Amino acid sequence: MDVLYFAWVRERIGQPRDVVETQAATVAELVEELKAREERYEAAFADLSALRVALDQELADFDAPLAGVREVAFFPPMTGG
Amino acid sequence: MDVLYFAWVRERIGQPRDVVETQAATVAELVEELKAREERYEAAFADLSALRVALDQELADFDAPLAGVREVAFFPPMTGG
Amino acid sequence: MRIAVQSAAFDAGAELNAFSEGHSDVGAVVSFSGLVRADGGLSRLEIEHYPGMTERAITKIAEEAQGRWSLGDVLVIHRHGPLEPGEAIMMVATAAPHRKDAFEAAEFLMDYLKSRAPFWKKELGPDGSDWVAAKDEDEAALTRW
Amino acid sequence: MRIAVQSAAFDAGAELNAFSEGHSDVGAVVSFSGLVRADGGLSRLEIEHYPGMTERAITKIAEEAQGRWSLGDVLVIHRHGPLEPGEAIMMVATAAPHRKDAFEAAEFLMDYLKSRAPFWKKELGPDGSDWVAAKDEDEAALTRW
Repeated sequence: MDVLYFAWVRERIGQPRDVVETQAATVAELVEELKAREERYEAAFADLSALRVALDQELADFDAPLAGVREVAFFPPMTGG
Repeated sequence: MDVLYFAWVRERIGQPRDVVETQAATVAELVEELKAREERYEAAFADLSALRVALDQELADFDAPLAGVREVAFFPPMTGG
Repeated sequence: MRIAVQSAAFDAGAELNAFSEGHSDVGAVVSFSGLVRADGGLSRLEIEHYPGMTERAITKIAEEAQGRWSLGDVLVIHRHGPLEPGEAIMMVATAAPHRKDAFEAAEFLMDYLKSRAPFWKKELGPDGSDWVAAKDEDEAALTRW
Repeated sequence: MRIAVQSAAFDAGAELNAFSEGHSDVGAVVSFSGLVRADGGLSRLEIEHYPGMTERAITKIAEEAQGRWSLGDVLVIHRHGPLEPGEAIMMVATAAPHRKDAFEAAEFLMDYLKSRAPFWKKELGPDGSDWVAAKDEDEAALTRW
């Protein structure tokens, strides 16, 4: 599964993507696995209310299931326009 | 006093303006004087709800006083934009 | 604030660029252009106006908008005389620090220009010519403000 | 419908004219341009985006607008990468038979692009750089629709 990071999430983690093998059933479970990896991941995911997630390029919730998902992206609230 | 006509009011009356000497106290009184002139004026002023009036280039009501007014204009509701 | 009442055609895109370039302290620019529709067999539009009152009425409307919203600038161009299908009849543009102000002020300007600036449209088509009737909805739009 | 996500600068006026000329069956064209403000000592803006999702999200928003309002056409251009003060970040344009539809659809597009299209702005100024924080009012603006 591809895990992508954008904006300050990317900067805190220090790289734009990971390729992850996971049995996590939901986004929230994936986040717990990532936080356990290293301190920089824990820092990036410290406050989930400041983050958004997309599954296969569609916005989703943190309790959304990961079954069949190929690309997960984490990023701060958008500021386009 | 200059009396100006625009759009179909001008077309019905057949001219863009009159110079009028009047003792009319209000717009409504002036309208009565004009209607008494000729049939084309009566036709133009038949339905006051379809007309608007400006006094010295400011929109006004038909019961507005004419004291001090130099230019009266009659026209249909505006359709700009 | 620039207000132009003119018979000459204008280039809406060039006007938009000139308006935007003059205001780099604002973040939001909204424009509205009204075009002569080419449908319904319309062959020409003629716009009559009330010289003198026109500029005065538009200035008053633009000043009202500047009082109600936080605006960097306002542009109003309105043509009179004969117009061909596809041509721009008029445009308004607003520049503001915030998009909500720019949008609302532009809509306000349009609603007031429609019903309170002394312009009258006459349509010339295959069946002759006729003055465009004012729409109840245009008068009703003013109650919003 | 035209959607462009690009790093290259664009000419908002030329885009507006091209968009208007292609739709002479409509009477109303509304445009919004977002500009990099030149105030506050800002020296540059950098916009990051999520390639692939960006086009998908904007297309979805534009289709939603076309379903809600009677529109002749929709244009969305959004840049990414480095931008200088005064440059246009993005523009939307809507063409419609009636001005109310054109205005509302343009505002809807802007409100959704702000908070639902995957762009992130970073400001570079005299004190370094920082990501622009999302505003509560931008999220709140969505509840209108």
